[in-house]
Amino acid sequence: MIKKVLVANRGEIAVRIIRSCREMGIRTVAVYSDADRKAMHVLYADEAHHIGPSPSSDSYLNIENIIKAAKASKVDAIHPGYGFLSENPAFSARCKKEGIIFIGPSEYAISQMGEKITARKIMTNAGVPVVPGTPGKISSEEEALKIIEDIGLPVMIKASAGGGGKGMRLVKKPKEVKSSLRAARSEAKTAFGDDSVFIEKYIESPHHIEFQILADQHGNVIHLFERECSVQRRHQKIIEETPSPILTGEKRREMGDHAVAAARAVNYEGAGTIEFIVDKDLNYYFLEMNTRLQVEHPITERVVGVDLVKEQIHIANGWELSLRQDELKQNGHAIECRVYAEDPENNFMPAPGVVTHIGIPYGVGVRVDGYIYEGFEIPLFYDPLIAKLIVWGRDRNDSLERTRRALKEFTIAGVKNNLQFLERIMNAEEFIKGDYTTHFIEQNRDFLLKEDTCDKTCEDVVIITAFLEYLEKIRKASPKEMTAIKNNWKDYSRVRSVLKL
Amino acid sequence: MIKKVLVANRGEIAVRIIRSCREMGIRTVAVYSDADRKAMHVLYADEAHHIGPSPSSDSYLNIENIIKAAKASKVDAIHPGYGFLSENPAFSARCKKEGIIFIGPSEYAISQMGEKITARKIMTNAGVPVVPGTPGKISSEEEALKIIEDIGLPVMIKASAGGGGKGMRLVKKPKEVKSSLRAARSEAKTAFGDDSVFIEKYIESPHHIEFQILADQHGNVIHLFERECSVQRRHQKIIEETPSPILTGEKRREMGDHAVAAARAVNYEGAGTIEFIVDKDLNYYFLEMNTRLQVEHPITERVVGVDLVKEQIHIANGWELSLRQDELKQNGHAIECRVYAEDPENNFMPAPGVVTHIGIPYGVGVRVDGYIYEGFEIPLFYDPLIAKLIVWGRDRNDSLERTRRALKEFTIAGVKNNLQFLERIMNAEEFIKGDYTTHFIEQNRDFLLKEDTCDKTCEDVVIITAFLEYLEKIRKASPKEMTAIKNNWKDYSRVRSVLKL
Amino acid sequence: MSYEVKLKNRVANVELIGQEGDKILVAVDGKEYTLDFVKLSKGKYSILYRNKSFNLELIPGSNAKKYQVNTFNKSFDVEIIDAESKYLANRHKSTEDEGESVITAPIPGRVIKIMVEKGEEVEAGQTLIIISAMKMESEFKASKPGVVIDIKVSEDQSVEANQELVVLEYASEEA
Amino acid sequence: MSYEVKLKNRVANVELIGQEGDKILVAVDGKEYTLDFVKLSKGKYSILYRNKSFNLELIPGSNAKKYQVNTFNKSFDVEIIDAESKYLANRHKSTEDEGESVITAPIPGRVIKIMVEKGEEVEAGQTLIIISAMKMESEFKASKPGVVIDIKVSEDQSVEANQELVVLEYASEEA
Repeated sequence: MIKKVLVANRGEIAVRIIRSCREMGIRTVAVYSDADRKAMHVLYADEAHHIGPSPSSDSYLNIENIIKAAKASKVDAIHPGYGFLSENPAFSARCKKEGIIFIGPSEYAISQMGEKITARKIMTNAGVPVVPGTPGKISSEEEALKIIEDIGLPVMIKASAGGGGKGMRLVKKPKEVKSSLRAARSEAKTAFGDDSVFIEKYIESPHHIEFQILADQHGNVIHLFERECSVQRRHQKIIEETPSPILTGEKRREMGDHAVAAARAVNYEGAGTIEFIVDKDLNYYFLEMNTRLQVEHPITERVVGVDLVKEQIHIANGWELSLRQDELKQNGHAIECRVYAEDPENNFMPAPGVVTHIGIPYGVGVRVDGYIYEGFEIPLFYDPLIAKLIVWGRDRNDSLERTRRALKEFTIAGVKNNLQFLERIMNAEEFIKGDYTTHFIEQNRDFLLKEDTCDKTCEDVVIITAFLEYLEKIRKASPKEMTAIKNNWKDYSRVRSVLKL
Repeated sequence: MIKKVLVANRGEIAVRIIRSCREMGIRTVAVYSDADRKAMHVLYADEAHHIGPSPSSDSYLNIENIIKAAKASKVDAIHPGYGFLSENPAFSARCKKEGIIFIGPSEYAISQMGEKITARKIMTNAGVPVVPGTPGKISSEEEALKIIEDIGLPVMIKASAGGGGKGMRLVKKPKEVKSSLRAARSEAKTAFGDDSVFIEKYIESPHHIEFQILADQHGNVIHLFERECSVQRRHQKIIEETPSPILTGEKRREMGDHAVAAARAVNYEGAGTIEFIVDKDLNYYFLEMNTRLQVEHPITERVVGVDLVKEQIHIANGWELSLRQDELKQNGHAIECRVYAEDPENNFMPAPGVVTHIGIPYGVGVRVDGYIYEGFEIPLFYDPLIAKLIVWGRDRNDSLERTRRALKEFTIAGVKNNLQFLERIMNAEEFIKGDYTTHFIEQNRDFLLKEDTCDKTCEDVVIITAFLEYLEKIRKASPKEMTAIKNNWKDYSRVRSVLKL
Repeated sequence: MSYEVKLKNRVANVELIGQEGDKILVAVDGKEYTLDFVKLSKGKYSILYRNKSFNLELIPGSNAKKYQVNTFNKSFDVEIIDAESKYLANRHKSTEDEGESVITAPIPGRVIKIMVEKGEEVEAGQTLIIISAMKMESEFKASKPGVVIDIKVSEDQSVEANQELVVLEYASEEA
Repeated sequence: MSYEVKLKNRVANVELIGQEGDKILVAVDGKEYTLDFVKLSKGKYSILYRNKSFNLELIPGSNAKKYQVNTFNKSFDVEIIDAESKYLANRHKSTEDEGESVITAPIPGRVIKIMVEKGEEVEAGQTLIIISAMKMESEFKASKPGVVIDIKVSEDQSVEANQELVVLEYASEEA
């Protein structure tokens, strides 16, 4: 049985994994780069091992150093979280070789599903519908240009080894083809060390709906229903909800069965996600499988009533699934909002910096998974996700109302963030109706970025507060109490000149 | 329809009520005493009205001032929370007279249930079992002594107008009779202005189990299952859980039916709680009805999947209940821990003061309802409850594990508190087994108050940290940087003498 | 005691008329406000005005006269204006160069690719340079047609926040 | 640089041997520790010792040499001892009066009832006085048999924290 786990990750997911381990009485080991010595996962774990310089290629992606830390700390198992090494088949294989349990699928399942073209073939054989388009991994620019010409625009260029929106470009106009192709390949090279890409027909007005699955080592595979993930910016999700507002019961069953079939096709083990692209007529196509925990897994946890990390660990222990498909039910509705340190008004530019104040929302139906604290400096080397707000309600309207309340209660000062942008999404007509596509952000940009008005009174109160704070500062520095001024004559003369005004 | 609500309360419950109002788009008005100008409910509400000096008799119990604030702010309704005026029939009547909706039951229901002897008679007539003992309100010491002699020890003396453990005394030995009677009457006089008491046979090894009910204005009454509230200190609950670990399905149905019958017997409207005392053979007796929201209502919210404050407001709006008894189900298990500013090692003495740091637990299954913030001074005039930790798990063991984790994560500095005591309860064998009675704290006192060991290394690290912080302070104050010392020669000489050591 | 306070494009005259404990009488552009003004902790205030509850947070800005003020859902840059500020503001204005535009790095990062050369004519929307930061690549584009007059960094170089990357000269003065 | 540091009944000798950045070599009663010692924010520290992660919080005490140190689940009062502290500690000891006991109010509150009179003999466990605070009444009882030698408050009076209430003289010196 697993008694000690190394978490090969950082940020909110590392903290979240440690929480479930702690509940199970499992000791935890954090790993950290130079930039992360003060990060929450280091503070929260029982032990912490340094694994290298700040760039992730030298630390969180450095298999040797992580294995070294695992051996030094004598762990039974490694949990990879999401991102970093979580979908690296070599890492899964290496753990096995070293006699350490990898909490996730086998090298075989990861590599089969990680290579988009192979995955496509396996899905076709398993009877799971795939996106219309030309298969084949493309390594030369000429070949790519020819294929795009064959399929016809619009197309989506995707990094063959990719994920998480990196190395992905949508091409609509002929003149964008070359630059998009180059940008996608350059990004893929940087992120994955492989610049080959993959080209697919682009589906207009698509929904992005994924199914959570769990598979044990004894051939039991279940799905835990869907997550609607169509609200995206820069091809990255920012809001997810479950149940999907567009699925019917029948369609849900059908897609769930296909998700289970997809997992079975690679002898999957652990928690995984089958992503589907769904058009406006509810035709759906296999998009990819994420062979790890998803960022948005908590909405499933809330609505289905499970702890997915605990399930992962039980599976890695070799236990049979204790959940049965026919006993699972979606109770109520849950929404996740991803809080990023970024500037929505400046094309969602990441915004690292020091967090000076955080106000976290609490109360009925509200869960926050985060990792920042007051005084913490968000490093510039990693993903700008700083917290996830997960809200439950009796129905979709209830959880929408509650999410609005929670976002209003949520405050972060010191770094630019997207809290206000998220609040605007909750008030957007199209989102409220529930029939939005992956173009939602783009199509509602004006509404979503509109500045909130602050009425005259509110503005005056802001002005008065700054004024009174300034007066207090000057009073403290007034001549009568000059002993407090630390001998700073420059300050003094300025105060004097101010007082004379 | 209710569009604006005045919350006639303070602390965590006022904040909690405002949250649900905000979700429903209802504007909120806080009221505050002198001591509470900086309290969270004042900051969190849309408006705030001052209602008097710090003692609650002059503010939160002052009907005139509250009604004045309600009229000035033009609210449609008043939510009384729990405690204070929530069970004052005159307040309910006064609201009605003023044309303000009282979010709670009628004067009639409150007064019938508030007067223990009347309530006893009504329950007997409605076929609900009551505690064996002699009914009748007692105003003279002689009468009380005679009755105690008749019933035989042990007996419980209770304030006739009481609640919340105030004016309550258990008498086991003949020599304690007089002093207990006097103390109970004195406390009752102070708390309720009425020193008449009520005497009942004391049930050995009792469980305290209550049922949540909801009743609308159209005659629909449902129950939302039970809460096990047997962990008490000084006759006040500190831990509650649902489902009760001792109830059977059959007993649960039977008690639920009796709870509904009890509410019907007084034409009840709103949310209420029927408290039962249950002996070791699962015989149960009506104890009292709390005609208001309970402190521990969130565990029911979590397991049944409702927002009880929203339900209260719907009922006050005249809507029919949207929940049906046969559709309700207990999903998983929830535990509430009440976090008090008190000193468990000193007989749970309240401990007001300034909160210098709070670390709140987050993550899957964890809800915290509180009202303190860093820098807030907990006033000495009111209840020492500062936060409630509500934890959900798939089953009892899961929620126990999670509660332990959450309590470890929960830190409050600056004021004495019972967090460590709560953690010890979660590790007590009797609590883990689930068959504990209201004597639990008393019988496990030694275990619960045992000091946690800090091993040699941990102790050394504590010593080193204090030492290094002190060195840093001295270095900052070293002669080279004397300009920073603000001309404080006393400090300087001390530093010098220290440096010479 | 009165000052000018700048919020966005507005410059308001603020005067403290009276104060008694937490009760403050103040005028903004002649409009009088009686406030209940309480400091909660460093930089945090609770204000009651006609019973409305406002919570504000002040974060010190780049100098003693600048603040970032946060309300429930908004953030404002506020500046106290005195003689010194006015002088500096005037001086700064005269040094602005209208026909030139310097693209700077908004946050620290690394130059991935420079898409243009010195002297090259660029169209509106054309990508000039790609910077990677926090695992995200950002393309910096020309907002109007113009000419690249300087490139101040090279590929693979690390850049600091606000470091100059590319200097453009716009072809015409159209907004 | 070395000091004596007091924690509970233990007085440890602590010596700083070396420091390089966050790495600190220190000895406690001769046992050497190499620590990774990092300040997170005011009074908050993260310490790694042999890869074990410790989080500590220091709250300044009643004087510059006293701290309350909080670990994950415990709170300690720690004192740095120098010549001055030692002198004061010795002086304080000699003024203690062993046969007398003063009941003091642990927190501010109000005297509800005084159950005894001056000169009265009391038994162990007998209630002397009832104080109300935070809506809770507390009975203060005699811990051993004795005689009430003084009552320093009256009924209905408000009392401050640590204010003296009742003075007892114990009958015998039995513990």
